[in-house]
Amino acid sequence: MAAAQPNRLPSGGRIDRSRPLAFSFDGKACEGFAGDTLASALMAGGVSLVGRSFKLRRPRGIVGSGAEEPNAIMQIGEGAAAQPNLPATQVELRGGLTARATRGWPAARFDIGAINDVFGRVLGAGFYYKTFMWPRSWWKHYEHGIRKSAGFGQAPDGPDPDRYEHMNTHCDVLVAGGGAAGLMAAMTAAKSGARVILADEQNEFGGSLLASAASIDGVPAADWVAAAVAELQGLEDCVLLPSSTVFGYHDHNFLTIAQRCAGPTGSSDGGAVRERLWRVRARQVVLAQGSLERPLAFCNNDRPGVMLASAVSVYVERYAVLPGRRAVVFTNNDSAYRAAISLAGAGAEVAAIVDSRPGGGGELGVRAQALGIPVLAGHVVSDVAGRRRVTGASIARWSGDSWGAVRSTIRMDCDLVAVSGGWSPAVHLHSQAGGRLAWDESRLCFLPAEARQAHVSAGAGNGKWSLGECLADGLRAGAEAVSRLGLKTAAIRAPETSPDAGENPIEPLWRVPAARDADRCPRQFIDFQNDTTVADIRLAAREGYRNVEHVKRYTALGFGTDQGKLGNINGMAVLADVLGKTIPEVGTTTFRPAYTPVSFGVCAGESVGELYDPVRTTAIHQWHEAAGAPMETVGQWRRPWYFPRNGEDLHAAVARECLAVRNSLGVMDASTLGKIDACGPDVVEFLERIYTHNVGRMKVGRCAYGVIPGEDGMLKDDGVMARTGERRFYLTTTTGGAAAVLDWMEKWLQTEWPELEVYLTSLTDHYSTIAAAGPNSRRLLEKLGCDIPLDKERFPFMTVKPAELAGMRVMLFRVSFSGELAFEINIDSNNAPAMWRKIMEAGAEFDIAPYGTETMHVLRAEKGFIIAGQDTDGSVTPVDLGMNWLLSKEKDFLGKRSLQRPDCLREDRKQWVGLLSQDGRTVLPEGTQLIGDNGKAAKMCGHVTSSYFSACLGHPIALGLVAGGRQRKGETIYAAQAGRDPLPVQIVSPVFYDPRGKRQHV
Amino acid sequence: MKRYSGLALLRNALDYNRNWPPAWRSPEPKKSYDAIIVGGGGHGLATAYYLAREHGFGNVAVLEKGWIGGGNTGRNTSIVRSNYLWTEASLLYEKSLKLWEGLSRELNYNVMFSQRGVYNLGHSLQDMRDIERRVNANRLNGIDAEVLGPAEIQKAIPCINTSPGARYPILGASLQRRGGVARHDAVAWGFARAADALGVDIIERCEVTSIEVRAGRAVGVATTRGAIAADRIGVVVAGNAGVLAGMAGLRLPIESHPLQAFVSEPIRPVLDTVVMSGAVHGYISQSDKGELVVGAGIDAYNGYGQRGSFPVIEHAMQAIIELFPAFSRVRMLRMWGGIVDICPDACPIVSKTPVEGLYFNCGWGTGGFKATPGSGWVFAHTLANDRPHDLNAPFSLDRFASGALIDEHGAAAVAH
Amino acid sequence: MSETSSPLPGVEISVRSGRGFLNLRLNPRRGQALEAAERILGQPVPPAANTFTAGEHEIYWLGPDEWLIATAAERVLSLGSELAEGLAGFHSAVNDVSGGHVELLVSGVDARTVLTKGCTLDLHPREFAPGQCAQTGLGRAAVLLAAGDPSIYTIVVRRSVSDYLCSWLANAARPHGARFPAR
Amino acid sequence: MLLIECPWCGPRAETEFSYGGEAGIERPADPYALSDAEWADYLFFRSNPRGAHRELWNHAQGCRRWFGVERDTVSYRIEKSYRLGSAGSGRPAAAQIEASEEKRR
Repeated sequence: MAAAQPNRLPSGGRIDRSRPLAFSFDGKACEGFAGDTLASALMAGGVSLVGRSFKLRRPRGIVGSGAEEPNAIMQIGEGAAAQPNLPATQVELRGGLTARATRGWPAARFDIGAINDVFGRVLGAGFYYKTFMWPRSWWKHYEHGIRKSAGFGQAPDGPDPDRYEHMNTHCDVLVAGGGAAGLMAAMTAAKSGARVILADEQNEFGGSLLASAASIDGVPAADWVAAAVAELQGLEDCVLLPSSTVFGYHDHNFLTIAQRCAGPTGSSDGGAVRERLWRVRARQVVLAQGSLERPLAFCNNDRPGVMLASAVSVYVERYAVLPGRRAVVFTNNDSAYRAAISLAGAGAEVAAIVDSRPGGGGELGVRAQALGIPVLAGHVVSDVAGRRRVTGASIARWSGDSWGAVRSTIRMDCDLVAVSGGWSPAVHLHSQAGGRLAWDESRLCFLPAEARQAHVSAGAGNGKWSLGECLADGLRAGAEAVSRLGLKTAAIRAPETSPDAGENPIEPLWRVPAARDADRCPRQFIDFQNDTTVADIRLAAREGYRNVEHVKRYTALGFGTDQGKLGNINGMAVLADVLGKTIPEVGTTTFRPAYTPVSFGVCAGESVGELYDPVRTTAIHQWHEAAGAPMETVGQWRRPWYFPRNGEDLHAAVARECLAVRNSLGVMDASTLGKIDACGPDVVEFLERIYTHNVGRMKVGRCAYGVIPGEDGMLKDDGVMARTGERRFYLTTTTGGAAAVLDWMEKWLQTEWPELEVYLTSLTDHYSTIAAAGPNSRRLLEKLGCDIPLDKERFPFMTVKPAELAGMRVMLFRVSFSGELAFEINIDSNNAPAMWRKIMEAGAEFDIAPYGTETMHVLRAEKGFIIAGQDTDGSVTPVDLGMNWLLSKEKDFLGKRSLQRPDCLREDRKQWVGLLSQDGRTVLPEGTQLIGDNGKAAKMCGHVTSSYFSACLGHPIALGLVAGGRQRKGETIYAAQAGRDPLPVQIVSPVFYDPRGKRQHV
Repeated sequence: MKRYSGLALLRNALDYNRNWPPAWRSPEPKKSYDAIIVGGGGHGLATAYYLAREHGFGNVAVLEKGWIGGGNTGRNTSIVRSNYLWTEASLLYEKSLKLWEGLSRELNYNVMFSQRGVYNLGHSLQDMRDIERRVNANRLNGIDAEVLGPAEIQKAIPCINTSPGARYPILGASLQRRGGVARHDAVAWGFARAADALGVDIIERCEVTSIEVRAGRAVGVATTRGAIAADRIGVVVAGNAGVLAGMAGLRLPIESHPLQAFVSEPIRPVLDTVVMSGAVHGYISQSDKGELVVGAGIDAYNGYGQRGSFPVIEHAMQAIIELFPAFSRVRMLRMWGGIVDICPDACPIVSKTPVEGLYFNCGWGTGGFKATPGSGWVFAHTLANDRPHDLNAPFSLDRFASGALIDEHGAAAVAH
Repeated sequence: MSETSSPLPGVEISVRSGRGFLNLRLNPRRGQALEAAERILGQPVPPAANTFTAGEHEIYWLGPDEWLIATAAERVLSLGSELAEGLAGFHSAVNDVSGGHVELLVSGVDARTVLTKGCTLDLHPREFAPGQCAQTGLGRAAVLLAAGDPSIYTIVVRRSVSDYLCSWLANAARPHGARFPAR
Repeated sequence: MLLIECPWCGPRAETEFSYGGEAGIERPADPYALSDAEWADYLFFRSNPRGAHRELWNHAQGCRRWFGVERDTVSYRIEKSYRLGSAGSGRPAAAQIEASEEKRR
């Protein structure tokens, strides 16, 4: 064990020593314990170099212990279940886990890119804006090289094997953060009867209490946490979410939480959920996310072995790992003294606490000195030695001047420098919610100020640093949330803690002076991951990028995966110094979600793959599938495209289906058409305003074709309508337009014409529609048995009647979208499969052919009927389509006024025409552009909207929109073809077949 | 202007980068200018640059209420293409694309315009008809365009899912090879630096509070930094056009909506081009740093909040996973919103107004970033000559009354 | 939330067959239309938003002038004509929509959890108590959701998206050991 | 995700609704009396304010009713939502519907 984990302390920590876990790092076998993070296990194993910085490729070690970690960015797992870019500090160790460093080639330890560090000065902030411009065409070559070094981890190599889900929930109080303050707030709210959700990003509740030596109510802090959690678990309506990061605070108190349910690489069986997205609507929110420690900006402050002081404490106390044998602690505030005490307690040597404050620390300083730790007050660490690991620190007297040069007078050997530059409350969610931030000059941090939504901050996130204050503040926040809910706050007392150590106040130290000035000294890092240095910020300001947003964008400060959790405040403070402004004058930036990165998968939830979008199917769909019909996607619908027999391809099948309809009998499932029942005393008046034709003239039992323009005059939808009663109509719409048309009508009815009494009811799903078309369709119906006469005198074209067909009640329409004798059978969808089967049986003697959307399109094209959305595109009026005859002159209708605008009256508008390729055999591709002549620079005058080979005509036909087309019938224009000569095309009438419409009247 | 070059970088590095001059000055506003451009985004800065450069205007100011490039210029997904459907739109965007192609050298500022190609995917037969139509129109307008089938798409983009069993299978795509992405901030900074070098005053933290109109003519503006007189005033303020128009008593046919986007953590290069899908509402590219940059659909409601609703982001994630199943485990780093000003026909207004000497350039919707240089170029022409260039003549304010809309919406062309 | 594949399923999902549906539109504030309908239906037509009454039929509030009557399939024809006749004097609409709807039952201790995965309503029993119903979204489908006895929910969904919804439910219920009858 | 109060169904998530744009755009009584510019103003021009906005929403997945909402377009805060034709909508249609209700009762 000692060999595998040389830095593991013999006792202590919250790890389970009885459960050793084997894992690998960069291919090397390693070992840790249950309860470890990958970071603590690596540290226990003596791994100090875990990655390379992004630009300069400097060797880097672990800096932090949580979400702020900028360096230890890992690739976890392999193949499709790989997970890129996890900070080792946030990976719970699992047996068999494989981890790889993500920067450095061939390895993090030996990286040939480290050459960048040598040329670093050339690669200052914004260098790429200033070069790579010659020769002009070479940027792509430069970029190719730049891209080679892009990114950290690798995307998985296949579809995600894991499951994700959403959970929509509501609560009275959401508490974000389960440390001392969060637990108290949750306890207060839950005991007062509120529905509470408590979420914490760590796998255990307690936050910093898990690494604390303090006692609460007379028991160790961790025991108090366990008792509190147990009590909360016992309360009704209190949901505890560990491993759950509240990453987004959106409008209207909607928050999003990402919960890790399985290990980092997911579950082995596909059934369990890897991550869950909680979508929470909270009436009140308590933000208790704690605070983030800041590093200090001294030379070479990025060397492996330079760590946050609080992280040092966490590794020692929580994970029983010793991050170094001989440490220098460097601070400008009291909190780092705890790290020194922890280290000393764990048997490490603390060479010195270097405290920039002339007065040094408070009571903790006394305690440290009692342990024999020397305190160098009024000193700073100005530089560290060592490349792959810190080997020593140079210490200088601090005069209070950040920008002058200092000479270091002391050099100490050490392998660890624990730093603390003070604390920044995690105000991210407060800011995301629109809350204001206010700079606190005594605490040297931004504190949450006025909230814009229903939230209150508590604990360290509210600038309360000591345990006693945190507990009390949590209680206060919980009570405040409860009282805002109008509930009575349960009587809860703040727990007793050992009295807080008296602290000396923090003093500013934003840049540590060095032996040379800030531009010439060794690098002082502000943003570790992006290699942003103090000199970079100075350079940006020098070049005029003075707004904090410009500086951030020019230097990439805060754009790393840690999103500036370590560096942003330090960067702003340095900028303020450079500009001679105060930090609040420089301002802060608005935080946006996510607080920490969240997977695409968890945001997507269940709605991926087959559940990505609902598939709508008709009642007869199973029959179509069994018949082997390929499907066409039309909006959400799946419709049979064609019904191949004996290995036919699309063209053969469609030709056969078309001929069947023209010569005998075809049947098609038209159930996807929209259907609306419209009834009421004002229904005629209402429909007169919606449709263009004279609705009132329709007699009961009659059908009419109608078009619906938008108020801009452009065609919106079309369909057949039937007058089924004096005050009742049955309206049909296109498949894609069903919902939109109903919405359109309801909107006018409800918002503009509420005085009209009309009820609209969607019948789209209730009725299935089966179109039987062809000369034998009447005989089919007769054979099926119909209780009404079907002859043309008593059931003429464009009429509707209720009937009983094959023993089933139907609404029978004598309409035709093919130009043949045809009937559309509207039937309760429950009976539709049975009716379809009977039709197929009865139709066998006529060699009935089921047909799909493609044949339907060809048949209607032969007849010159439009398909809205294919032959129209939102810029086509009914006039353009040659539907003048449909436009009533006697009434107003929606869109009519727009048709009188000058552009709509132009003679050369694109008009709908038929087109014939002059060679008699080319089927023009749909979307072909038409040009006036066959010259090279010819202007476009239209395009082909529909084009097919017509089996019954024996040649191709096409429909299209051509400028002034209706007056140009007989003219030859040209179809432009890519890479080939334009093809001559003749403009003809759009009706190719049975132009006088005799066949549908038989 | 001190020229940028590799040599300059070396020379300055030797001197610890202590002698780089400011990229642009921060002058005090003068009492009067020949022309004022309201709005220091990419479009405004480009307008000022081309006014000075192409039309010899020496006395021009750009007034920016915050910091330059802080609006949509810095909040987009930086896609550049010109393959629009209608001739009017495609020619305008093509002018812009041509300017993009020489922009880094023109400005002596590397805007990192990367012509890695733009794919517009088709998922239904109707999508494919629309793609054919658009590609054919583009070709006739001299714009590079081609139609690819699923196999070619799969070959060019190995990680895309062209399985026919997908919920919205990929049936094909149009490809504009000359399209690509650029570095968004650099465009604003590059134009600012080049305009500044030609004498343009770039005045930040200077908010226009009213437009002074005398006898039907705009004569100046009041600002938070004092009154400024001007011969002509060009307004280019995405997300604020209506407010500025109101100052001059004008109304605009524009509605402002949130448009959201997000980036992932940087991952190793995996996507070498731009992929857009109007049908599933998602578009994606990978930056030179390795971030996947994803654009979402437009939020339905009017909003100036620079943020939208989370379900729109969820939908975009679902769309991206539908297209690239392997990206499910990639993590979103941050999300943000811009404000898009949408015209009824999804085309911009670059136009004179009923007020003499007052010009508006607005309503770019989702097309603004790619249009930056072209928009500035035609707007400068319009200001300088008091009449539009042929390229922007169709984009007048009058078209809404005449009905001569250029309907990129209705035409089902992908709007982004 | 039980996520183990225990032998006892946390949720059961079934399709109720033999159901018929009528859509009723009338203005409850106009004359005696509501009373006339109630006489024919033999039970109250719920005036309060998002509630339903249960008797021979279930009558769900859909909107201020719209209700869905769920009843035995064989009752639809006669009930529909009785209503149409009885309401002839009023502005009203009665439509047989039996073919347009599918009724599902979701029950079990985890039923609420499963629905919560795809429904933004607050389904806490205090907020969505027995007797309440709501039209809302479930997954990406629009549904009518009604709370029956504790941990029994009725879902009415449009027929064309019912296959999708069943797939959605089966997927959501999978971690809870759902039993799902073959459709 | 906004929380929108349907005047009939109570507060519901934004995803249940569809947006209908600015409220109170009245269709001109006589479109033919308008110039093309006036007609265009009705068709296309909206107030698009930065701040308080009266707008229409439809409870699409719920009761299918259109209703009015007063919402701030910067803070997105909703001040109120109201039934059309009830007090506060300020639309003549409100008076009409009440009157026609009375007449027919």
